[in-house]
Amino acid sequence: MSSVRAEFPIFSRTSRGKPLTYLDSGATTQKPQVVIDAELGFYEGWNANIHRGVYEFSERATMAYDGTRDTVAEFLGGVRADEIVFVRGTTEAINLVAHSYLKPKMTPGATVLVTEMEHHANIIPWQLVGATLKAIPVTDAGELDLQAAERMLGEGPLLLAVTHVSNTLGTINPIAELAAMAKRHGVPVLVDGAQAVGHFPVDLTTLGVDFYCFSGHKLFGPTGVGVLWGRHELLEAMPPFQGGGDMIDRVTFERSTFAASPQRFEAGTPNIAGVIGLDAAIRWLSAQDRPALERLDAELLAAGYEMLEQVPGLRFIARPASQVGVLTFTMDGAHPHDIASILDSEGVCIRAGHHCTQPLHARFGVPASARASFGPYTTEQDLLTLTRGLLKVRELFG
Amino acid sequence: MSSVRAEFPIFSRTSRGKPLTYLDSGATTQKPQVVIDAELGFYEGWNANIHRGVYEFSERATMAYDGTRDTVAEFLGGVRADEIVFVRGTTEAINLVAHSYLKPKMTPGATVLVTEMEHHANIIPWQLVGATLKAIPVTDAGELDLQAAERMLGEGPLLLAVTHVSNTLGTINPIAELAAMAKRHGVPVLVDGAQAVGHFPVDLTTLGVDFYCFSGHKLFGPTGVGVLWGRHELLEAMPPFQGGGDMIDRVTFERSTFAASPQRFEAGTPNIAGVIGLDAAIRWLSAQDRPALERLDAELLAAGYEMLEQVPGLRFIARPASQVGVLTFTMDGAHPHDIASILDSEGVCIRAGHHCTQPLHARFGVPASARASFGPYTTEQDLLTLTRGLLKVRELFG
Amino acid sequence: MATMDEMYQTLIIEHDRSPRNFKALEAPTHHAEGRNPLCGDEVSLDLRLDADGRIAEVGFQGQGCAVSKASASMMTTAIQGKTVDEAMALFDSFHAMLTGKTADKEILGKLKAFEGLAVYPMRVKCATMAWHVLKESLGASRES
Amino acid sequence: MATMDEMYQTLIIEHDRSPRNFKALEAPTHHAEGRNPLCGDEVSLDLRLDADGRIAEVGFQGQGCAVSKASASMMTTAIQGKTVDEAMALFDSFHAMLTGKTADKEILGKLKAFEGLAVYPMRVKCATMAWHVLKESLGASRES
Ligand SMILES: Cc1ncc(COP(=O)(O)O)c(C=O)c1O
Ligand SMILES: Cc1ncc(COP(=O)(O)O)c(C=O)c1O
Repeated sequence: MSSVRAEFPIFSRTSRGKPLTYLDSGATTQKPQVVIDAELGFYEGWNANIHRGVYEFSERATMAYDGTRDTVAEFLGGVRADEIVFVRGTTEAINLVAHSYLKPKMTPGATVLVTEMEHHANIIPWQLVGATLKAIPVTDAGELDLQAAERMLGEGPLLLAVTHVSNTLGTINPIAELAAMAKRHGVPVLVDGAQAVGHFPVDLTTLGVDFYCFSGHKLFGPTGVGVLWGRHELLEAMPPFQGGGDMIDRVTFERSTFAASPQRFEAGTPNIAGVIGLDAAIRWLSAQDRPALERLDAELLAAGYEMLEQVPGLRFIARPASQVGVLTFTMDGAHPHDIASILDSEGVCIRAGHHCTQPLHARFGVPASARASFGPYTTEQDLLTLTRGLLKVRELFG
Repeated sequence: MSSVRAEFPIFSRTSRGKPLTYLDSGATTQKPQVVIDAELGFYEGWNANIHRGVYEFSERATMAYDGTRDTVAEFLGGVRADEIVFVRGTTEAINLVAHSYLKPKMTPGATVLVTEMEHHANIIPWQLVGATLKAIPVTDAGELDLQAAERMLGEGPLLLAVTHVSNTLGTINPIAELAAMAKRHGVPVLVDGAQAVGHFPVDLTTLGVDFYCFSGHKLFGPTGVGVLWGRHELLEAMPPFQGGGDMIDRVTFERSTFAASPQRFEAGTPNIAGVIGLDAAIRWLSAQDRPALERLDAELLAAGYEMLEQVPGLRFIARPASQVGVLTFTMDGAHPHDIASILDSEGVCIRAGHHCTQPLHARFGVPASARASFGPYTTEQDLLTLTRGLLKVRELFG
Repeated sequence: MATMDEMYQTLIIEHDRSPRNFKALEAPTHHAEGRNPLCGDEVSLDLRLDADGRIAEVGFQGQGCAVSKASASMMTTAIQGKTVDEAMALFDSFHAMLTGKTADKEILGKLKAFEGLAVYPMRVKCATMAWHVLKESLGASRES
Repeated sequence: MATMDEMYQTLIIEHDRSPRNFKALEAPTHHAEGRNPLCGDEVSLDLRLDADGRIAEVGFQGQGCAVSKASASMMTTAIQGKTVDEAMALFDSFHAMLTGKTADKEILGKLKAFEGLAVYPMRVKCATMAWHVLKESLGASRES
């Protein structure tokens, strides 16, 4: 039994009357008590709006909100706190960069280089601002074709937008290597860290990228909050994304001027409680033995592959050499939704569908797949229950 | 003592060691226990991502999230549930309309008609998409000049964007009348309801407007969640705002197609816990005796005016005939920030500054003001404490 | 009321394996297609109405989960020989049953087997998709 | 350490009412302006350095809260006759004191009166604004 599991109150609950077997951390992670308590404590004890109040609660809320920039900056390896922009999540972060960074540079036919394994959040925003997409191919093993990457970086894209970890395959992409390549070609790099930050430490002072983003809810934090990190010079040169309170300097009906970054990108009342919860989540994670969590993830992954290989008719979409704890598969004769429903009746929570990666599914020739994804609270028992459930699916559909 | 006050746990706390006198509900409202418990219950009991999971918690989260559209639709007088778009707050709602509704219609020199009392959130978004702003003047009493409005509506603006209630003066604008005028001139109407929905019922089936928006955190709900309501025909015709998961139909690198509204406007994982909290907040408010709350607000306002008139050197910015519980003033010789700091030392929370209405402050010739704003938990004792604090300010600065 | 398991064990898998009327019609009078973008289910439906306005022949094709396929298969047998109004009444009852509303279960016959799905709202879309396509195919033609 | 009340009661209000060196200089060698967009405070600062690089004369103007005005007023008397480096050292200590860091309070003299503000971080900006403007005026000139 994982030692952190006891800190997550949800595991005392049942699902469909069975003990909870939660294998959908790729969609959203569970929350440790300290995160829940942080939000609760704010609302019950010192709830106030930020930035313009001088009274005690507003002051405390402001310090907590802006202080979370320090927490995040340190978590990301020690970047500048004023490079941290709070957003709703990864999706909004990428939309912000598409709108405020890429769009002013757009010319007809300009391209953004993505990869075949991107989440829709790292595809659609570029299309919405008019970019043509080129995609680095994914090999049968579920890895990026780095030779193709090198060649395609040479074709003059405005940006390389790549995921750190595939949400469907678990692949850990060689970001430092890609960033070095991109640098040789003078191509700036945005990294979608949604699936990375919860699994291993990320150091942006050495990674060599220009933008990085992630979601709080996949990092044991609340929904509705996320982070965009951008290099100071880039953020400073970007026009606002949304307009409203707190991002202004002077406002007149003729013309308005704007605050410096990161404030310029945070229009209106933000998700204050969410940011406070994110702070608690990052502090919680940072206090863990992270190498031990990584080892646990790798061990469970190896065990999971072994167990699931025993299920007749089950096929893994791919099996990358370096990956986080995600098992994604199809089963002959059983649609992923049916698999998920039958597992559900056993209290097993997995995800079925395209996982917001339609192009990757097209690449592997399947319309949908079933995905079991791990968190630090995942146990071998969870994988045994999953396997037993899959054998039952097999029995029904076999 | 207001009967609802006991439902708000924060009032058992102190501020600077004094009993809490919270008079900043215009900035954000306090949260009743049921709202806090709703978020807590979700995180502790059935936290999951929505829309793509078939397992119990995801199903429950999805039903709760989408079910909140019904709650909101009913709260707004019985509009269609699929006209409810969840956003971060009023600010994002207006940015969404600016981007997806107004921008495709923009031509050089095209104008948006606003008013001199708008919050920056209802000014900057229109400027960011290139609109020229015209502003309906505000009279010395703090009311809209309706004759000017009629004339300016005739000048062919693309949109009338007007606040329902002024966050600085409390003025309740005659929206139905303005909407009827706008209709005669063929001008669509967006209403910023941020300060209205917490004070009185709003019926969008009779108001005659096209877009309406508000923030959860000013409605006894969580931060990071708000609502855009738009007429179905308008929403259906609008292109997406942000791109990502959950707003798509088919995605390829060449071309993507999008879901119907409201999903089309909700890219990425939303603030699920926030929406669940908003549901609880609206149910809480709807269960109150709303006419009684309105009467209480009016009585306290009258009492507040009377008390504050006794403070030498205090001047109200304006005194509109029809307003919600907000007292906004300056004091000879004492800057609003100093007023707020001295009140703070007495446990009194008010706001000092321009309240995100720089143009309105320019109109009244003051750079800043002090604002005490009420909620349903406000008591006469709060106003007595405020008055006592202001007399102390007077003593110091007199 | 059957659990999800029992539903699978009994009719769903049987209809998934051997769907009835799984074919395109040679001379359909009505046709429509539907898709559930979240799970990728697709249904294509052909109908032939006779001179009396009765559904003389029906065929479906598509891909998707067992629930959607079984539901489409059972729908084709259930509506055969019915008038358009009777088919729509059947859909109304079926839909009501699955969304937990009071439904005329008498007329549902074998379709009652899906009743247990009402407590799995995420799967209800799968069970009703073929019916929505049916409605669209008939509705569209009625207007033309 | 003085509470906010006591700070107001003693020096803040006195300097707000009768600010020292509240004037523009005739022949400033340095000038800068600053503004706090959140509260509308504005400060404009003139300096005249003598041949030795000492601050021979200083004047400020502006509008804002009593804290910012009092701080500007006290700053002008504190830096008079100091070298640029001495003035900057004073700012460093002042800033350290207000942000709760260990500060060389010895050299602060009367400026120590603001110490209590450290527990009111929202007002610290008001107290440091004039100093930031001072730094900007000197920094800018040093580079030219
Ligand atoms: C009238 C008005 N409009 C818009 C807003 C912006 O709301 P939010 O900051 O929640 O986006 C506010 C709140 O400050 C407001 O009072
Ligand atoms: C790799 C990846 N990118 C982006 C996202 C989008 O994150 P969010 O929905 O929190 O905005 C996700 C989550 O689904 C993801 O897994």
